[in-house]
Amino acid sequence: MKVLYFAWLRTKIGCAEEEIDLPDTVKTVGDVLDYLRTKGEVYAEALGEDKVIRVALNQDYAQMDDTIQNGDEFAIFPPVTGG
Amino acid sequence: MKVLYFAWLRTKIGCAEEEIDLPDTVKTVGDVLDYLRTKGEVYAEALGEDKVIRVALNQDYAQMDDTIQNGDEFAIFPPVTGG
Amino acid sequence: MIRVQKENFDVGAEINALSHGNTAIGGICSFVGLVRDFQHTKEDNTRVCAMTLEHYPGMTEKKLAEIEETARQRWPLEDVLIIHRYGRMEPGENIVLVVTASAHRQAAFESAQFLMDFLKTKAPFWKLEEDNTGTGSWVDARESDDDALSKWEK
Amino acid sequence: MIRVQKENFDVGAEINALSHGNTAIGGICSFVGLVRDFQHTKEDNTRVCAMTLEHYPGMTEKKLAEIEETARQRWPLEDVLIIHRYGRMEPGENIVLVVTASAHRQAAFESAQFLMDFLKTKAPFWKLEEDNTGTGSWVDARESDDDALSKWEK
Repeated sequence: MKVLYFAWLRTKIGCAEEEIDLPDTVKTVGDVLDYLRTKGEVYAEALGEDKVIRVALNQDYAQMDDTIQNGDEFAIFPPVTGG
Repeated sequence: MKVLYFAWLRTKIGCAEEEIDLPDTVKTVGDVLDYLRTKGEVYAEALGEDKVIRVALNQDYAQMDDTIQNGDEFAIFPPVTGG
Repeated sequence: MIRVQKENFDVGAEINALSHGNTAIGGICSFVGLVRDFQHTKEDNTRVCAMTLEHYPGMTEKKLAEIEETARQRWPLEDVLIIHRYGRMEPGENIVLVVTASAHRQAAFESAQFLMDFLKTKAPFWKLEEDNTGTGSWVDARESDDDALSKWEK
Repeated sequence: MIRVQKENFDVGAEINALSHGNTAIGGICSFVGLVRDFQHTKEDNTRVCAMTLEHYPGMTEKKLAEIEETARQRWPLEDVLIIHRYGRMEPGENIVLVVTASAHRQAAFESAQFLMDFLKTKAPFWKLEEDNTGTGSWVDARESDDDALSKWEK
């Protein structure tokens, strides 16, 4: 699945976009975050429970229990600060 | 005293401005209106109790019991409709 | 700054001029009121094709200046502009412009709305509508304008 | 209409273009957000001298279009324009513009404020402030922006 990072999540993780192979057990948005946290210390910290992050699935805001599908675009970013 | 009329009060009374000699008994804004009502049927009708009018004394909104003085500018007009 | 004038004004040019060079400004709110085409609004099938705004020279300037001062006391404003026209205007023409500039967006929005609500109920202007038969009729004040004003009285 | 662009825009020209020729419009409200000069706001005496707005291409356009659509359903609007820039900007530069045109002034004011409140909390933009030592820092979201949004949820 394609995973995008923005703002400090992008700078912290060190890339704007990566392709992640997910195990079959990963079924929801929350599962994806849990899986990413196992990918190393940088991921564990950037996606830590103390961090306020937002997730968009196919360019719409997503909830933790939303189901993911093959080919989805998954984006992780901090609360927005535009305007 | 100089009395100014605006909008439909001007067209009804037929002039924009006139000099009115007031008797000494006229002391308040309300007294002025009462006196003007005695000046003829056109005045009595234009300033009738059924009409919603506003008064400005020296270019500030005035109340019925405000005291008038020699040389005041007295204006009568309907509720405003600008903007 | 306030201006009472017969001539039209260029909304864009006024806004651009106001903001220019002041980097303390974080937001600029503007409102322009225009003469609407009143077609179909009258029961007798006549059509309003122009309006004439009468005003009370002297008192108009005094009231607009007071309204500006009240807004400046109530909100932290970097700049304020009020332009109100008088005279004859046709549909599509500008009548009034308010522009407020502040460090904060909420202050800019609220003060612009406040200025318009006060203008509508306190500035001595009166609209005479002219229909296509040449008949003029004075526009009545609207209760909704008084209601809009009352929300600022707290 | 929405536009997401790197280039600056001319507030005045945009407003003038939007109103042109539609005599059903009685009022036009606009808000422009600008980069403020943040001098003295940081404790370490550094000074913010520019900012870079990152965004999520695709999602940005999608969200702005949704926000426009929501406003059009909620208020009787003749026209809506949203322009949001991304990239590097210096103090005094325009960041965002919303313009709403309606027959009624209340609708124009409220919808413009609604659009700005939604933009601030839902459009995927992120500000990176750059100070005079060359250090960049990501701006935190403000609770007051969420509060501003909540008033529309009724």
